Amino acid sequence: MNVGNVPFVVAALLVVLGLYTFLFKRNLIKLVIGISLIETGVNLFLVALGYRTAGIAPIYTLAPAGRMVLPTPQALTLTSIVIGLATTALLLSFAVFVYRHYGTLDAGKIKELQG
Amino acid sequence: MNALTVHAPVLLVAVPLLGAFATPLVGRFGRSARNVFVGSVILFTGALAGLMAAHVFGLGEPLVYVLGGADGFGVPLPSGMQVPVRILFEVDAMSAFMALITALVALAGTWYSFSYWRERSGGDLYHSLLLLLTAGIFGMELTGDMFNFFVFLEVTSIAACGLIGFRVWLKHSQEAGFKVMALYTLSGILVLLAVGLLYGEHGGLNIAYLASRVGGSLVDRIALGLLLTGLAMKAGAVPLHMWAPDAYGEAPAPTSAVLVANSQASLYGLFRILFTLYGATVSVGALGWILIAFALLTIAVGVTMALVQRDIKRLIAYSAVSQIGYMLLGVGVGLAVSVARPEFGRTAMHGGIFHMLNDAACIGLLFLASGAVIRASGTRDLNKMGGLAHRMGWTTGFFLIGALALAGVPPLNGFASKFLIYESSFRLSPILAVIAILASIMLLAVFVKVFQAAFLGPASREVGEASTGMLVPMAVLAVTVVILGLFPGFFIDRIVAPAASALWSGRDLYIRAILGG
Amino acid sequence: MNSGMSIIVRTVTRFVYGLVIIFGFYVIMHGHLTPGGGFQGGAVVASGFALLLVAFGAAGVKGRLNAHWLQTLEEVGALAFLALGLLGIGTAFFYNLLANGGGLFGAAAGSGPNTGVLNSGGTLPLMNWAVGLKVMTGIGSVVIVMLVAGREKEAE
Amino acid sequence: MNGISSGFGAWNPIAWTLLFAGIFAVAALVRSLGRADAKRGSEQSKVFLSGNDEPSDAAGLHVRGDHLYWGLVEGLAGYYRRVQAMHTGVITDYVAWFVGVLGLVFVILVLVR
Repeated sequence: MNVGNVPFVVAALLVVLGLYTFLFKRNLIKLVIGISLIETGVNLFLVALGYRTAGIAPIYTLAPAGRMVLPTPQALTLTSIVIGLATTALLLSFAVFVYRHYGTLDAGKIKELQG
Repeated sequence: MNALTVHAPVLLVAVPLLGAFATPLVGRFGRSARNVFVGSVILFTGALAGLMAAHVFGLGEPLVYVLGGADGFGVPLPSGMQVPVRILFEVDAMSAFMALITALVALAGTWYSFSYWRERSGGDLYHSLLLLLTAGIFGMELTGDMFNFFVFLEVTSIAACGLIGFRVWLKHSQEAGFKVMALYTLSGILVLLAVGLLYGEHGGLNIAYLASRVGGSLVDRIALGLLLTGLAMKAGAVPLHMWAPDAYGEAPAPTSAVLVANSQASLYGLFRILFTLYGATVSVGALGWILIAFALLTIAVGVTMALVQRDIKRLIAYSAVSQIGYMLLGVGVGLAVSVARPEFGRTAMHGGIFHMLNDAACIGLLFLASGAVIRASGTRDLNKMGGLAHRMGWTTGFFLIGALALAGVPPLNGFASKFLIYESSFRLSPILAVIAILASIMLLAVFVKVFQAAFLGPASREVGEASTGMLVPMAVLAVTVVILGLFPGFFIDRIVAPAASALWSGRDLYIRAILGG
Repeated sequence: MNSGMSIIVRTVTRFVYGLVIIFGFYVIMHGHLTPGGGFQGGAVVASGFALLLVAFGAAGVKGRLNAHWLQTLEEVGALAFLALGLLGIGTAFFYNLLANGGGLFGAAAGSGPNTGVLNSGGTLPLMNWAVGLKVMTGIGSVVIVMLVAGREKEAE
Repeated sequence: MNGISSGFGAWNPIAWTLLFAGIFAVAALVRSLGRADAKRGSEQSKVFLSGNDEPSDAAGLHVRGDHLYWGLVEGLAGYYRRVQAMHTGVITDYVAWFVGVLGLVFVILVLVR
């Protein structure tokens, strides 16, 4: 296997791991961790997408000679990290309030809204 | 063409955003100052949407707005090719049509909120989030860039869940907030993954540029699958709809109306991707039938689940879900036959797209009326209501108009769009029309149940009519419903047909507006 | 239990938090030249706030960090960002009006690898400051609200 | 102008409304031809409940939401059992549906060119 593909494999692993967590864990905090894992996997995928072998960081300030990696995926990743921060914060605060109201974090017991 | 029209696409996002951030500051000067400020921001936004729509419908080709650009969209490469790297807003007739819907619903919802939000504190942040949600929805509809679409998608997700869970003292709103946010986030991440795949395959993020490069390779199709499922989830198609009753049911009533516009924006994104981004590069027959399958499930499950609900807002939420099915059915039939292009495909598109406008007006009206009902009776349980019609004549009338229109009773607007959907889907396969008509009849039964349980019966307790501030937005939507119903031909010719053409046959125009040639 | 952490942590925090905040400002300031920018710098500054909160507890920083004022500043930052975008509306939203104009941040930056000119970039450094202000106050107030709100409930 | 045509059928709400207004007028005419000697305020204007007196407990007369369509829901009990079981309220189940649909869509898109 080409060593350049390792980041993509790791990204796929992270996504699968996150989905597994999301599907089979019942604790709300663990679900949030699962979402974060998927997010990290996608971010890693984006960064790896822009990498060029032996490329340098795409900054012109005092740049050495050489090929630069693509800046766009890095910008996308940063944006996605910022969004991820907001969604994670919101999810965790919901988890806090759910815990206060229901006295549990078990997703299997937080099902008053059904049918 | 004045300066306001030229800058309308970006101002439609920037003005509500500005309003959203300034609202807490203005709120320091008191409640009425805030209401005046928010009201004028949303009125100005609505006027901008109208201006832009009038311009775009007259233009006949997409309007392109380049953020920060004085000199075209792109960076010319040594090879002479222009790569569109700038951030673009591309507004064709479909986007303008959606912007009109959003403006209508946001206007009604925001004005209704002024009277509805009676809690002493929190009103500033509530209106701030409502404006943020509006800005995000406009962004989704106007952007010409896949990544920006994702960003605006997440903006709407965060704002929407902030609103759903805003009343932290209510137990169920927190449960709904967590569930909806988790599912929204998941669908958002998968959309981002698809955007990443498309970027890796084609090296661009611009929709027009991607559309010119997409060739139906395996990566393209995997990205399509992710986008299709992710956006179908945010639109609330069965079996990915489970968040929808929680969200619409637990959010404050005016927010539920705006949330429907949010779902429709996701639906718009789905249609944009299917028709403009992919077009005929993938098997449109298979995609069309996927949409039709979603549509039939959504119509059937939505309406049958609505029948057994006890909570008035959950009931309306399930009927909102079932209406998403009609839009999917109309556009799905159009997509399935879009290569052969028989005439009924275009009719189906007209029906599906016209139904978006009708549904936004009717469901918006129903949610606003349900807010008044809940205020008056102090409960959301249909079993504990009754006799509201004695004292709430106006609310009863508006609810009746909304319910009859949504159930497709002539001569109101729901019938006009459903008529087009029935007739055209019958041409593709009679079974589709049969299911759609049966579900429509059942929907009427659902609203008979609500009407009987909540409004009829002896007046059991002293209730008052809803305040004028709540009745006026309802009246605006009710008048819209009646006018759309009485003059469907006018609206189909003027706004629905251009919007449908933009999807049905406007792919080349959309690409050419950016890439030239 | 609002008194914060041990004396070692508190003493080290007194030395370090200023440096953390200054580093954050540096990252914001050089956002148009080096990696970083408004969000990253703002997050660094906010981590300085978080450090203070963790070391001294909510009661220890009362009066120094006020969530109310932080939220006001956050909105000011967001409005400043949008105002900078509207500045270029004569041409297009986000049009860089100040770049290469010779005035504030108006120096021309060389093409290709160069040493970087701090006084270049037009509206970009200003936008970095606006975003930086928003992020540092935004994350700061989130941290404060989460900490203080949690403690209040425990005390009940 | 205000009518729409699907190329198969046509619909004109104004004509429909006029038609209904006409039917309503005819109904009103027929009604006005009815008996003029009905007495208001007498027994004749009372509610007829199979000859029984009108109960004084008016609130008890109201048919509540759940009682409507009881028969229909009972008849579809098998369907409702399955569909309501689908809406468990557990978030992980919802995600499972999502992943399942995603897989199905992938299969269709990869198999059908």
